[in-house]
Amino acid sequence: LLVAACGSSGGSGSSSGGKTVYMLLPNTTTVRFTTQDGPDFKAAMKKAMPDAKVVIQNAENDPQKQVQQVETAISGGASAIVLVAADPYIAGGALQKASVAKVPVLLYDHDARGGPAAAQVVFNSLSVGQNQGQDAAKLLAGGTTAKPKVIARIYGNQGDYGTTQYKKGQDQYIQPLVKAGKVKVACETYTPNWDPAKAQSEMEQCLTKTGNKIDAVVVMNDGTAGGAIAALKAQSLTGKVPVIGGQDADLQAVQYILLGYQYSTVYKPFKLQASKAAELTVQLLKNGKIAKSDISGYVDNGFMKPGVPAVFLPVQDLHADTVSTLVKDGVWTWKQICTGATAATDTCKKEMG
Amino acid sequence: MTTSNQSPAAVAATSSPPPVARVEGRQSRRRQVLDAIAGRYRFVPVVLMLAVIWAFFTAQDSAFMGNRNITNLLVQIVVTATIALGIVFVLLLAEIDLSVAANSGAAAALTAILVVNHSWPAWLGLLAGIAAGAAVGLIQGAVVTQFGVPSFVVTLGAQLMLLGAILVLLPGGTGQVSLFGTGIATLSSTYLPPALGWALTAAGIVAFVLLRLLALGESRRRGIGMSLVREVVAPGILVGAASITAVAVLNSYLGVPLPVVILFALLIVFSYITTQTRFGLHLYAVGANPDAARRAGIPVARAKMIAFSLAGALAALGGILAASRLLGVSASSGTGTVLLESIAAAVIGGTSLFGGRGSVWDALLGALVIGSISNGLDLIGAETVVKYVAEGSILVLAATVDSILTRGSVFARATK
Amino acid sequence: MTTSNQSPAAVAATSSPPPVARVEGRQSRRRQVLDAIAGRYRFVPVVLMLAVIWAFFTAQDSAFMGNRNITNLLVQIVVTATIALGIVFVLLLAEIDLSVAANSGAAAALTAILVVNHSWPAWLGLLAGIAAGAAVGLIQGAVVTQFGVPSFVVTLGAQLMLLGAILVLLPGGTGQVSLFGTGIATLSSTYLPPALGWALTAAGIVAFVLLRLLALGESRRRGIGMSLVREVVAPGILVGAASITAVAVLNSYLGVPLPVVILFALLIVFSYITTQTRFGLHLYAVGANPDAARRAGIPVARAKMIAFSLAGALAALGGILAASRLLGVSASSGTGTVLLESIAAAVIGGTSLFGGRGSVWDALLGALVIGSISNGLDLIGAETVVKYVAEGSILVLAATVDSILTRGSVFARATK
Amino acid sequence: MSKETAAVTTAAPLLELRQVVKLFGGVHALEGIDLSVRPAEIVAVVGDNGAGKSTLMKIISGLQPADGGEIRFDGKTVELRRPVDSTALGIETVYQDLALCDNLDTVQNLFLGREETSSLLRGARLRRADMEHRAQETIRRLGAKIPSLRTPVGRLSGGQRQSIAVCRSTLSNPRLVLMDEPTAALGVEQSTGVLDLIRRLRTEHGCAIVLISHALRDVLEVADRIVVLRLGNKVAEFDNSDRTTSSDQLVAAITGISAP
Amino acid sequence: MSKETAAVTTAAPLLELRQVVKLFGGVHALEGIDLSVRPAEIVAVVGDNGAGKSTLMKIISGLQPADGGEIRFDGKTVELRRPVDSTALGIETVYQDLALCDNLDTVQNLFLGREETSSLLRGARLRRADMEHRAQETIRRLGAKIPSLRTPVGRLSGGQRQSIAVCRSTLSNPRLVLMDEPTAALGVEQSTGVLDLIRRLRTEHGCAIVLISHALRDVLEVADRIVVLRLGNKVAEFDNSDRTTSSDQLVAAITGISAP
Ligand SMILES: Nc1ncnc2c1ncn2[C@@H]1O[C@H](COP(=O)(O)OP(=O)(O)OP(=O)(O)O)[C@@H](O)[C@H]1O
Ligand SMILES: Nc1ncnc2c1ncn2[C@@H]1O[C@H](COP(=O)(O)OP(=O)(O)OP(=O)(O)O)[C@@H](O)[C@H]1O
Ligand SMILES: [Mg+2]
Ligand SMILES: [Mg+2]
Repeated sequence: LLVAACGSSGGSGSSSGGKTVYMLLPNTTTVRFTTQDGPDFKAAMKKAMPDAKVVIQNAENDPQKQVQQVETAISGGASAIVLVAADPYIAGGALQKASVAKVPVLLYDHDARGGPAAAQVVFNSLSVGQNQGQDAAKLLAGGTTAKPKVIARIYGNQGDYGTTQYKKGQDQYIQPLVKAGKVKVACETYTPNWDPAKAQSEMEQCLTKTGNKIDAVVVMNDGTAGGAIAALKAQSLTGKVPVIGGQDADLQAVQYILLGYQYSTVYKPFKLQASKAAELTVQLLKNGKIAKSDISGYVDNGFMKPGVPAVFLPVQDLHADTVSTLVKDGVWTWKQICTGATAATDTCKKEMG
Repeated sequence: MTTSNQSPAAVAATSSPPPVARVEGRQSRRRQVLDAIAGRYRFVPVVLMLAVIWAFFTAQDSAFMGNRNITNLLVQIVVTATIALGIVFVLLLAEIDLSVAANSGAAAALTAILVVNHSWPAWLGLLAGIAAGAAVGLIQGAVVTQFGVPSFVVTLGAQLMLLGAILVLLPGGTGQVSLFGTGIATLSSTYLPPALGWALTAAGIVAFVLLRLLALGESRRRGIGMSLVREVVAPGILVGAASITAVAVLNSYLGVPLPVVILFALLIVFSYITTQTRFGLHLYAVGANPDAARRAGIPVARAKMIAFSLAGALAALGGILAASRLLGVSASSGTGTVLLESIAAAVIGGTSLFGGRGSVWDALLGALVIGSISNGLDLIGAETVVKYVAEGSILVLAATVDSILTRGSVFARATK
Repeated sequence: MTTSNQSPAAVAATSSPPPVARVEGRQSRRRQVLDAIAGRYRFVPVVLMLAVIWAFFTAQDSAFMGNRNITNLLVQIVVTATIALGIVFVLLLAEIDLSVAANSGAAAALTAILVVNHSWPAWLGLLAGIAAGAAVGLIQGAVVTQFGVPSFVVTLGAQLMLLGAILVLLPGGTGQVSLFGTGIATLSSTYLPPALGWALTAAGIVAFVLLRLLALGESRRRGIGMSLVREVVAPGILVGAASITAVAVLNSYLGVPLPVVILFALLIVFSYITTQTRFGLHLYAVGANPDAARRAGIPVARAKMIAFSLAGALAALGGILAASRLLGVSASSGTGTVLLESIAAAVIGGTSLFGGRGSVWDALLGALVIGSISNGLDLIGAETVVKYVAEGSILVLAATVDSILTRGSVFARATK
Repeated sequence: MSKETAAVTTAAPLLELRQVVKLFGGVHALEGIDLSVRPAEIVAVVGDNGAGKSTLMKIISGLQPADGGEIRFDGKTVELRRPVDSTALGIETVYQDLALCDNLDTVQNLFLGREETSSLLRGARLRRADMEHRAQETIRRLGAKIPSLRTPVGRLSGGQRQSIAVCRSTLSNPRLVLMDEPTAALGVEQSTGVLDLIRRLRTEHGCAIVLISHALRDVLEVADRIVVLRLGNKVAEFDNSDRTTSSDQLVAAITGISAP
Repeated sequence: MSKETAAVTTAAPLLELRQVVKLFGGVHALEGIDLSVRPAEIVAVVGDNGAGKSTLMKIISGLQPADGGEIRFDGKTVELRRPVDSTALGIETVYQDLALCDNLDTVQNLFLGREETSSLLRGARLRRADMEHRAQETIRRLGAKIPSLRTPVGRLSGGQRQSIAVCRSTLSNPRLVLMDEPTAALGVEQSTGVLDLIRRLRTEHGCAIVLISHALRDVLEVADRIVVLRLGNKVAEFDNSDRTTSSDQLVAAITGISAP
């Protein structure tokens, strides 16, 4: 019944007059894609081009499934594809498929290596890492060679494109400090599948090993940050040992930031990204290409020269004093944020009256 | 009580009274049909299910039955079907292989590195990958048979180790290998010219009919009556019609894709081996009763090791085909849903998890069911939740139908 | 040939000549020891393996054996052990449950939403979650028993549907629920006061010894000779020493963590049920030979449904404990390695995949093995590859030891 | 109760089968069988291989429900769809393929499904010692040779397993015992033990017995009535209460070669 | 070859067991058994339940290797560790628990492990028609009642299955056939068929037979020599070439009650 309802809403793209745009999401575990980007993009398209139909697919973390979805999009009569690569490293097949079928692809957020794309709307992954690194450098500035700051680094899934980029960005700021002897890395570990529960036990082990002598934790996203904070909580270290370097502005992370447990999260204004993507999609549908003026740079994807024409959007590094941005942008409401223990924070008291 | 206490003389044999005869006639016909469906004609309900799925999606979106989408569908299922084919072998022997997905990823990584970083010719890299997959399967088979360790555990452990191997294999800095422009990539972008497609089809049909005729002749010479229509004509028409339709559809788009040709070649070869040769028969014997097989002098351990090697080799081939489609390998190769889907395909197709029952064609049919659902749901733009629920329930439904059909037949599980 | 062709008179019974007697003596002692290890003392090799693992990691980093890390370890394994406990029940019945992880995620999501968004009291939310998990298990058990569908398929399908359910359950906008500061969170942050810990331990040991004495008394009254030392004194000392040591270690850090108390309470209750009651005996009978059990009037279907419900309820409890530890639920709850780890724990602990052999304590032992490896590798900061390979090989190794030990015993698989 | 019925030998039938039919695909295993067993009566069912004897027994024991016909027990029509249905009526069965749980020991197998337990208040514990004691008694009386009551039965010899299956059927004071070739794997002494047991069951407990056997000598010795099946049909029935039926008569009826 | 050996009845032993020992945990199943079988000789092994008969047979068939002692075949010491080892020597076995593949049909079970195939060049195909033809012949000669050769044997009755197992053992022109209670589940006619078969195997093919059975009448009728086991020991051996051994003698030796 559900299927029928979904399928009949727009009819087949190839036969009806309106154009169909497929948005292909990578997984269901990175909450923002299903809860924010998908609906936001759909809404933005509705505004920009009411007769266009948007179909959203999710590859459930399987690149193989994503190629299949590209193929299906093509036979379903897609006029454009907005692709969030399930695995940026092996998105080539999907891109080639679309290019052979002459369906323009707009890359969304994730890079996609190994094939042609019309454009990319992106928050630079490297700059996410750089932001996280900067935060860390700022907090760790007090370290000296005599009394270096001791940190734990919890990476993402080993072998992921993102993990590699974030690490590169973070290292640009952290490595010099390490070299100078001002910062000591006590533990570093990859977290299989970004599993928060794994991050938690990794953190517990690090605390055990060092006897709680940790000055800061540097992570790569909000999920693993949550795991680390749960481990710190058990040692009553929350608030004393800052967790630096989340990203995605997950609801729980925002709450932790207000509670003072998490230092920062890199916020990528999803709404902005979605509306920019919608804007470019409309250009693609109408003109088949994107205006030069919109392009602000290129992303090297190992295939296109000089790279995928890109619209770089600024990421924002959010701290306790700037989380209101999220409310302004409509990501979360204060009502959503100020639940449970968070309700008792000063910010919440002020906002909720 | 009617016939009791009579003299020691025999009572005349009872001729069954009318009401009983009626019951018999009705019941026995129904039972015979059920028996046939549980046995030789096990594919019928799966094909029916497939027909329902296709009809449903075609009604939703006519593009589903387009030449192009059919071509897509066939190409999409090749990887699952190839890996499921290997799974059928291990399931036939009442074993399981949970390492196939990781094995496919590792083999693809190996092939990619040999071809891209070490400049091996594509065919050699392909062979090396398949050989590596077979070797991994063989080792697992050896542990299973020599120490009697449950294959569930061995292959689960091997899966973890192979995931580690993928990380080791992939070049340190980048964690990926691109296959764009290599010979491996052409594997999945090649389509047969229409004429060649037709020629292969014709050859296949003729060979099929000849084989059937041969068997019929032998039986009749030995005085064993067999029906020409049931043994030769009907199957010949069925197989002929199905393959001619399929090739016509494919040819009207881009031609028969090379991966599809590979899959069918494998299916035909393994179908011959499992149904016509001694080794094939032994697989069924070992799967049903390894003890009896061993007493009959069948090398049980060898059969199992061969099955695991085949599963490994086919997983490797599947992985390489997947990489060829994705134009690269990375740490996510060998993860994802391919493991569960290929096992599910074999089971939905009709292969029993308890050994001794199944056919290599089950891999194809099951992969078609799963692939069609996934393809169709994508096409109509169903939500993720709908997909999860649809795939989960079709799986359970298919297995329920199977077990209701085979219930009470020798193919049923010992008991419920 | 020496005694052949004699007269039809009987030849005197041969008294076994000396050399044979020697062979017998040696062989039969070895065999008896092996038999004991395969049966009653199956836990011995697992405990030895655990000792080796602990020795290894302690040599690497002395913090491994610290009070704090032991506490960590015990808390870390609670989730796996709880879920594995449910798995033991389904494995005992020769079934499998692949839906436990997804079920745990769904139950945790339900509890979190009831407690956080609907302001239910924590205990009610907890009960609701467990009840939901049990209901899901019951439904699966019903499909398995009523239609005879292999549990592998049913639970695989259920897993997919439950993953869908998690997506539906989690509130649309946020996709996650924070449990920070709720009653659920306190579940995992509570430690018993030392005195209470000691009191419970003492009660447990006394109950254990009394039960054993009771059984001994009954037997002796019936004229069945049983050894006081072997049946009461030795086990009593063993159990007493182990639990006193453990509590002493935990108390010297923060006390006995509440989740650990819950786990042991469950283990003790289920241990009693499986070994002392009729229902428990029936589980073993059904697992070994469902047909014989059915003929003996045992409600096979009911036993299976109860086992699946237990697995579901325990999975739910495990999931809620995990969420309590992690302080939240999200779409990644119920994915990850928990499924494979809990099945692996049961198997490593010594529960057979083929039914009829195992003990609830296997869940604890197996989870300890897996947890110790993971804990130790994290502690020494091993790389991902090392973790994969170590976990994979320990799994295979443990199962190999098991099958070598049980080979030739009635507990072995029919054949290899 | 059993004492009473033991006295009444000419009473109404305990078990009555009317026109019972069983089909397996194309095979008509039973084509309309009538059979009646009176209380404390020993009825033997004989016939060639594949005649349908085991099928008949499985229908009465509820293992394979009939496809047609009627079954009456104690004069009432009964539905026997599962083994518990017949156990509830006091029907016990020794199956041709035994069906023991190899991982359980002799005591556990003997009492399987009817274990003795302490009251719920006292922990619902299995009364192992009591059961072991009773098991020893029963086995001793049958003269079976079981090395140890605590060995899993998977380790016992074919005959030892069969002895256990036979013992099992007598434990619950049954009203009717079905035995499918209970002595096939037994030694001389043990076979005699089973025949004695059958007589004792009848005389001491007033239990009726349906005995399936190929050992015609044994059959002629113990059976009050002998029913002959051939290819799913009842072809003859002999009153053997005076033990005068001859082996040749029986063989002729079984094989159908010489007319009776 | 078989024709030749058939003539030489006083030849050297075909099979010799010396001090064969088998232990199962604490149970001493066999405590040093000597046995010899000459070509074309029918040797019966009898004994109580649990005496060790099946164990002895499984040692000779290679299913459960001995723990001590020596086995000689054709005068040469042999290692029998797996069933193929004994099959390779021309030893065929009918096991007490039959061991058939329920999913395969009669023909497939009969020829299992020794299927006839066409040459590799011609596709290595199973010669189904030939095998079916031979199967029909063999079954007809034994007088077994199998409804259809194409039904999976899982559907056959106990006796039908036993007939198949017996047929199977004769197909490959064996030199020695071991039969563990081959008539336990058989009807009168089929039992006679098997006894005839045993005699024919000996006279027509010069095949030696080791027969385990509790049916002492049958044993006395066909066996040339009778070996008695008791609790894992050989307690007596009777020369029965003139068929004069009495049933009472045998029972006494088996039970060990009255001194011989
Ligand atoms: N696998 C085993 N493990 C332990 N003990 C065994 C095993 N197999 C047989 N035994 C024991 O060895 C002894 C001899 O068994 P065997 O099967 O040889 O007896 P048998 O003479 O064939 O008896 P039957 O006439 O009942 O078939 C028995 O006491 C039995 O319990
Ligand atoms: N499950 C089944 N499926 C199909 N046919 C069956 C099944 N069970 C029994 N039969 C057939 O029914 C007929 C009667 O079988 P049954 O087992 O009742 O014979 P029986 O008289 O007990 O023979 P035996 O003396 O050999 O034990 C046989 O021809 C057999 O092949
Ligand atoms: Mg029978
Ligand atoms: Mg025996």
